[in-house]
Amino acid sequence: MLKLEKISARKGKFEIRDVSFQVEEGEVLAVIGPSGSGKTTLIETIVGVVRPISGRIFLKGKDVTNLPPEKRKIAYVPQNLCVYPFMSVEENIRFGGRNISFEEVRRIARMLRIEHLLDREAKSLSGGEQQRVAIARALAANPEVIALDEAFRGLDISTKEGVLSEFKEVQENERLSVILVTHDFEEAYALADKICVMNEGRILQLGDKEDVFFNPKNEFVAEFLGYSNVFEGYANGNVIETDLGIIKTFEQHTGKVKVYVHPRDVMVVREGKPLRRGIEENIFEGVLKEIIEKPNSSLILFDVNGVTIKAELPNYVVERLRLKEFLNKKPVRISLKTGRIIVISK
Amino acid sequence: MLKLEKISARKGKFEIRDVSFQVEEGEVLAVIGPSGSGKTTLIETIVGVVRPISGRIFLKGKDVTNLPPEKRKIAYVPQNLCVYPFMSVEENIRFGGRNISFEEVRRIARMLRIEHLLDREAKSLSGGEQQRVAIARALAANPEVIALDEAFRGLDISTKEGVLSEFKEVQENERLSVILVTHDFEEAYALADKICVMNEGRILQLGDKEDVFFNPKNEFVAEFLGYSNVFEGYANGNVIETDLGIIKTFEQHTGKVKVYVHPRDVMVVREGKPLRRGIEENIFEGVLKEIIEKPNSSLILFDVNGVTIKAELPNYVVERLRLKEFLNKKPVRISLKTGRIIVISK
Amino acid sequence: MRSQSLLYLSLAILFLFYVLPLLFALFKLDLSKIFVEFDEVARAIFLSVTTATFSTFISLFIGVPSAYILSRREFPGKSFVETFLDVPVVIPPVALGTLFLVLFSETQAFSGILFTPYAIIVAQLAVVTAIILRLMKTVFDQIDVSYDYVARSLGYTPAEVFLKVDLPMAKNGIISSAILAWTRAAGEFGATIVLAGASKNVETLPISIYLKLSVADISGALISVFVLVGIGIAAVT
Amino acid sequence: MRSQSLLYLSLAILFLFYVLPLLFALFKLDLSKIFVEFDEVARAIFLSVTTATFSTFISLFIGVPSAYILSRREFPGKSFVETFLDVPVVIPPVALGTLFLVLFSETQAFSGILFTPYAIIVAQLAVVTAIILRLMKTVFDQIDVSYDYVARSLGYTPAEVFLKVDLPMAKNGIISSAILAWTRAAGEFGATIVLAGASKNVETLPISIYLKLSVADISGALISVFVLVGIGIAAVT
Repeated sequence: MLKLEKISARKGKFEIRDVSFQVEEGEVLAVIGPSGSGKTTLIETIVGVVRPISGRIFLKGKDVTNLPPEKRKIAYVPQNLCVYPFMSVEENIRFGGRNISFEEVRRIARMLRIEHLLDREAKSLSGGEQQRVAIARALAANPEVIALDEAFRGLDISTKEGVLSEFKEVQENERLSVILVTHDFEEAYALADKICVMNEGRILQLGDKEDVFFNPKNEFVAEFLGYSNVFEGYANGNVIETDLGIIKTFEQHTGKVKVYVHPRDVMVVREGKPLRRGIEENIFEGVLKEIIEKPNSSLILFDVNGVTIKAELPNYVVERLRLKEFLNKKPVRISLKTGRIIVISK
Repeated sequence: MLKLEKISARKGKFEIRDVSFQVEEGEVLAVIGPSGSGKTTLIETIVGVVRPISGRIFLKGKDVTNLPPEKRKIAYVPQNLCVYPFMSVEENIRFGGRNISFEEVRRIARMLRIEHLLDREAKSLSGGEQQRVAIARALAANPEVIALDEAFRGLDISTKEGVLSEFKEVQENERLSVILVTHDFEEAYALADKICVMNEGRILQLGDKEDVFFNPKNEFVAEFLGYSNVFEGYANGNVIETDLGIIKTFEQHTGKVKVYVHPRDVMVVREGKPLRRGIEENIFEGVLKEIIEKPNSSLILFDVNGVTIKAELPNYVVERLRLKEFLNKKPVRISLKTGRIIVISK
Repeated sequence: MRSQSLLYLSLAILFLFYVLPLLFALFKLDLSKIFVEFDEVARAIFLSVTTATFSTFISLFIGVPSAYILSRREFPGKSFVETFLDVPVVIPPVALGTLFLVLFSETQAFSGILFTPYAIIVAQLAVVTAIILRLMKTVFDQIDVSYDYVARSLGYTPAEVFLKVDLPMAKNGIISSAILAWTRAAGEFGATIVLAGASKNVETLPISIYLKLSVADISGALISVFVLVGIGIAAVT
Repeated sequence: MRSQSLLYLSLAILFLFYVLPLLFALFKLDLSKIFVEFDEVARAIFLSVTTATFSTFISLFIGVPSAYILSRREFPGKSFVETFLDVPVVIPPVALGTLFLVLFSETQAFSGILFTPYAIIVAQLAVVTAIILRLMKTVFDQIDVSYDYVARSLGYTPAEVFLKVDLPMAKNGIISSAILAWTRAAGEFGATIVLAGASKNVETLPISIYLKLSVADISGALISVFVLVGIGIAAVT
């Protein structure tokens, strides 16, 4: 569908270098990365308003590298949405599809749940309504690809999940090909099939979303995705010596390595309960130092041999294990999920 | 410490009405609510730059309602931080504490981990660094109360948790009295002792954070805090008839009610496993319609008797129960945590 | 508190500085003169209004598309043009008028229009086009270029984007720039006196003030002054 | 593509409109005249520079605190003052000058300064103070009032906030407003000719252009024109 071949481009101080990937029909590719990583430059290059310095862009096998944006059929939804304030909602949608019938306008509006807004002036809309109108306008153009730049930014947490699941439904029903740029990796995970992690203009990892999230390939990706327990160590076969102690892994490694463990992969071992298979390794004894509460889960900080380990546990586990009673008292046994330990050679 | 008595105020189109609460020494009160609920007007009234129309403000028992801001000793950290760009970081901190010693500047900078930035020009700082400088400047004034307006907005998810836990540590060590305004209820939960939910200028609920989060008292608070399963019904004793079926509760109710269940309080019952005590009630059979994945937990949508129920389950539970294999196939039994069901009379 | 009153004192001085002469002149205004000199005043108003309207429309016609190009497109020499964008705005009208005078007086094709009402329009154009360009550049700069990008991505050509997106978005900016330009054109004096001279047949409102004052007819001048003050008040409200 | 070239055409017209007279006048500039009239030109430059510097400083002194008050404080009649803030900016200098002329000529205390170099400063002040006020109001409006609130909450009085927070924050705005005001003051013609007249002892650069042109000494006028163009270019770069 959409294919980038070694695209390099620059806009102001932002640049991208040698970016290659492919988005298949009906597929969502999310590009994530911190601000300043060149995500917007990438999407503007795909839309065609930034000319690449080198590389090629193909759409359905056709080279569109030198085509102007109006001939590409890639509909753009920018960060600030750019719903035209001097038009009504209906006129905005019609602006996307020039010769569109009224039935088609209604169908698209119904799909995005803005049918009741069709007569409203666009400038009177709320942020969430504008997001829907911007997407409806893009859909009305019946494009090959929709390019979204942080289009779901700034929503309340409680409305965000609704908007995301609705968009996912529309995307799946209409088999839209989507490229989505965001700094919010939860949003990326909810919407995407494939994920591409960028930093400083380069792709650091590209793959199926589960692969990227649960098997980060380098230090930056691991840290960006929240693998906040990091231990330096020396590996020999499936044994790694670290400050924390000996960590065992399923795969073999040698030499200096960094070990990453996500807080969700740190568990507390219940006293007196037989160990489940797979967690009899990598058990450490530590002191519970702090509990940072969140509504659904808590972040628990342990001190193991002078090293801090963070665990994220659902609140009902924290309650059931009565962890608050252990604060700074008798040691607790924690275990790392061996299959989820990430080892990166230095 | 800080006490508001029936404060009404107005700034532009935002207003607050009859707001009363108290912040004790060393305590954090978080005011949460959607945008436009008057949160900033409230904090500007407390700081003293907006004059209340009626009501009194007391600080340590002294009526400060008519005192100008510079005589109140309430240090303000506004939403855009307002670190002075023409000063260095050290000068910014010194601006807060006029006759502060260099040792004290260093101590505060060390506490907020910005000691290495003291000589930097403030305008060259990143957003997160500016947040620390703004808080350091407020601390340097040695105020009675610190007033924070969305001061942690816009941080990456991965850095936010670190900043919040560091601030909580400083707050506890220095026994700061803090009033914090935010639209992010996870941030409020992580930092606050007491929580106040506002909408359209009025307090809807005020109490200890666990009480507010797990026992919302009215429809707005429940919906704002993510209780997204809502069933209308008719209660008789501890039995409520709803579209979903019969829901049983521990308390007694009568007449028309709304039943709220948070997705985190919906569980999937494992086949062939004996039921744990307390969940033998409120079991329903339904079809699994959709799984919205997030990195740590997933949102699962079930169809029960034509009604949609959302459950939030940690990913390892989704994996262990092999829920993906149930999609649109044979029915699954789900249960509601009886003790966590919220019933609000209409 | 002391230094705060100093702040307010400055405002009071400022207020007196502008309001005192205005009020004093209002007292001196001899309304009976209007009837005596009605024809003359009406002619000056008519000449000012028509020339200002012409020059405003011409300058919009040239200035708006130019400002759009400067705001949106890259071309060789753009940074040079941008640096010197403000120069015509800050060159005093007398000097600007003299530059045109030299060109016109030495060119056969143009010399005929000097000291005629057409010269008034040239004088106003010289002053006003630079202002329109400057204001409209700011207006277009403030319209996020993403609005253009979206329209391009939806299949619209650059010219369609200018007509269907940027002109409607800039509508309020164009109107307020036009009002300001018109007011400046109607009050133009320095370039006009150089290019059109100070005589009866080119007597716009500002020129008529000068002519009346040169024969010490202060109350006659005040009538034109208050017409211009009225135009100014109408323009800002 | 057709209509895009139309856009560029407008830019080309504009460029020619301003550059052609300038280049033509450059050819006509007779540099040998500078030596003959050196004294005269130097005197005009000196008079323009000193009066413009005086009036700029005075107008900053009054305008900056006034703009701050208008931007930050509420007081009775504020909305009235704000509505009429732009009026002195859009009233043509000739008309503004005439208002002062009426006041001065009929007031014993002031009438002495008419047609003296002091009258030049008054004329420039009348034009420039309004500009400074307008520009500085915008500068202060763009400084988020939260910067003030923070300083107040940290124990600073309103006057301290003005001096320690807003003045430093507005520094760049003050400098560029002052440069613009100085350029306008140096090029002021309409109000000057009304209040100070057009004679040798009040011959600023713009007045000297007018005087030279009235005796048809075009190449003499061009020297002053290019001094003013030079000042303009220096001011914007």
